[in-house]
Amino acid sequence: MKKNIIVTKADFVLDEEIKKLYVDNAGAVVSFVGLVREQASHGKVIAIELEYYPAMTQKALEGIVEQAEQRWPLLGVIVIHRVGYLTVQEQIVLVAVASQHRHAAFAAAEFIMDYLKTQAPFWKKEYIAGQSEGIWVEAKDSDNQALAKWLKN
Amino acid sequence: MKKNIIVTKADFVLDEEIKKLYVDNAGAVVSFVGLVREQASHGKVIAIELEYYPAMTQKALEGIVEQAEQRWPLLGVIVIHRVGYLTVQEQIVLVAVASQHRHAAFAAAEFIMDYLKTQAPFWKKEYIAGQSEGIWVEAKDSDNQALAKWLKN
Amino acid sequence: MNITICYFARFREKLGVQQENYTLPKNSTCKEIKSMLSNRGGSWQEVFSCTQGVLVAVNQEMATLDSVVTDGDEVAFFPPVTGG
Amino acid sequence: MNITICYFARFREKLGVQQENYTLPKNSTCKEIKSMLSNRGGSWQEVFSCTQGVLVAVNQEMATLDSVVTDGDEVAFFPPVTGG
Repeated sequence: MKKNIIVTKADFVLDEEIKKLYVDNAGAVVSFVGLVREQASHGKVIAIELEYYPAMTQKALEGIVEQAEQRWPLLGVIVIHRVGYLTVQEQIVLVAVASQHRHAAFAAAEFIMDYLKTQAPFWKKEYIAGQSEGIWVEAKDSDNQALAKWLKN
Repeated sequence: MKKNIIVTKADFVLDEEIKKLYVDNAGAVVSFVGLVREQASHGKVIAIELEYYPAMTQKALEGIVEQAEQRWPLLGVIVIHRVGYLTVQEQIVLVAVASQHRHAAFAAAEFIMDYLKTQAPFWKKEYIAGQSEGIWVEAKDSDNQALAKWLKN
Repeated sequence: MNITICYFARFREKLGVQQENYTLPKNSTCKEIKSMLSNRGGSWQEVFSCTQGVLVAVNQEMATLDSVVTDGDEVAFFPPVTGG
Repeated sequence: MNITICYFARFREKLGVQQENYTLPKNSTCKEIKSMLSNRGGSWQEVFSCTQGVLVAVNQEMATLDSVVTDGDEVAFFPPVTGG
């Protein structure tokens, strides 16, 4: 299986990444791109800063992708997660999955995102318009609920 | 909502399309790309030919996207479906959905694909290595089952 | 009354016709049209005598065999779709 | 025995420490380490007296408070993750 798992400050170009997954038998490529959203509950977001745990983050992402491979017949997976300072509308994360058929590709991409959101050591700080100090983002219950649905199956 | 629904012979560039969905509040962009697969049950595919019903296909796709909009809070949808003669690994279809949060984007993209596969008037003929005549692809039961899961909710 | 009938994909190829004008009694259903086409025999019978796998659209909207057709309608017959 | 303790994100900022070497009795659990850190008082107590929202990893693998630590281990404490 083609696999590419990267934690980096650099931006990515979707086409370049996705095309690595255009292998002979791939019929379906599902990709997820997470963006810096402007709107937060406490104001207008100017930028975010992403902290991570270098020694652990890569391992955690690899472990998540391995779990996805065990569940679905995948032909390729790309995970690129950016760290550092990112402004509104910048790309934060790419998860792309290739499979013969679409169901596996959709399910695996969503599975990887749900695990990443709750298991991979990244922490996000938001810089809000008019506030000098950044605010650490709180973990969301909805992310734990999203994870729980995979534990049932 | 940003909406772009096209039936065309021309290829598409994923980045150019997806970036149209990078609106202020979009936090999640899910895209599906369908590719011409080499492997078929009856031999090695060289190319496919896609026939459609011009007056109806566009309307059908618009109707499918409207149904998705009614189910989920979407910020943008792009559907590009190619027709005509396409060779192995060429892009056939793009469905891209932007939303504030990932669940709606994943669900709506899969919903649109499941409906497109069973409701939009396209027909695929496969040209197999060593065979002079093309073979019309048979509809798959699994596609009807995929549709059925949305009718329950 | 007069309608237009269109054929697509495998049906179009097998019948050798893409589109035709057709005259038929008022208030005919798609089922009745299908049955009249089947009565032409040969490849028409092969295609239209099947009870499954014949889809129909009226004026570019998916319809059922019970749908009633009115003057000037465009009726299309085609096999299950296989795009995407 | 000696271990390394790392702190991330809100914890790192609040404690003003990213990493430290720490000496402790053999067979200590993460729970015992957490409790010892809380006993430092001040911001340490604020962070580590919480019964929820303190995650722990041992040697870069997610662990639980019951996990036993051995000599040379790297133990990390951090709040729930918020990437993606």
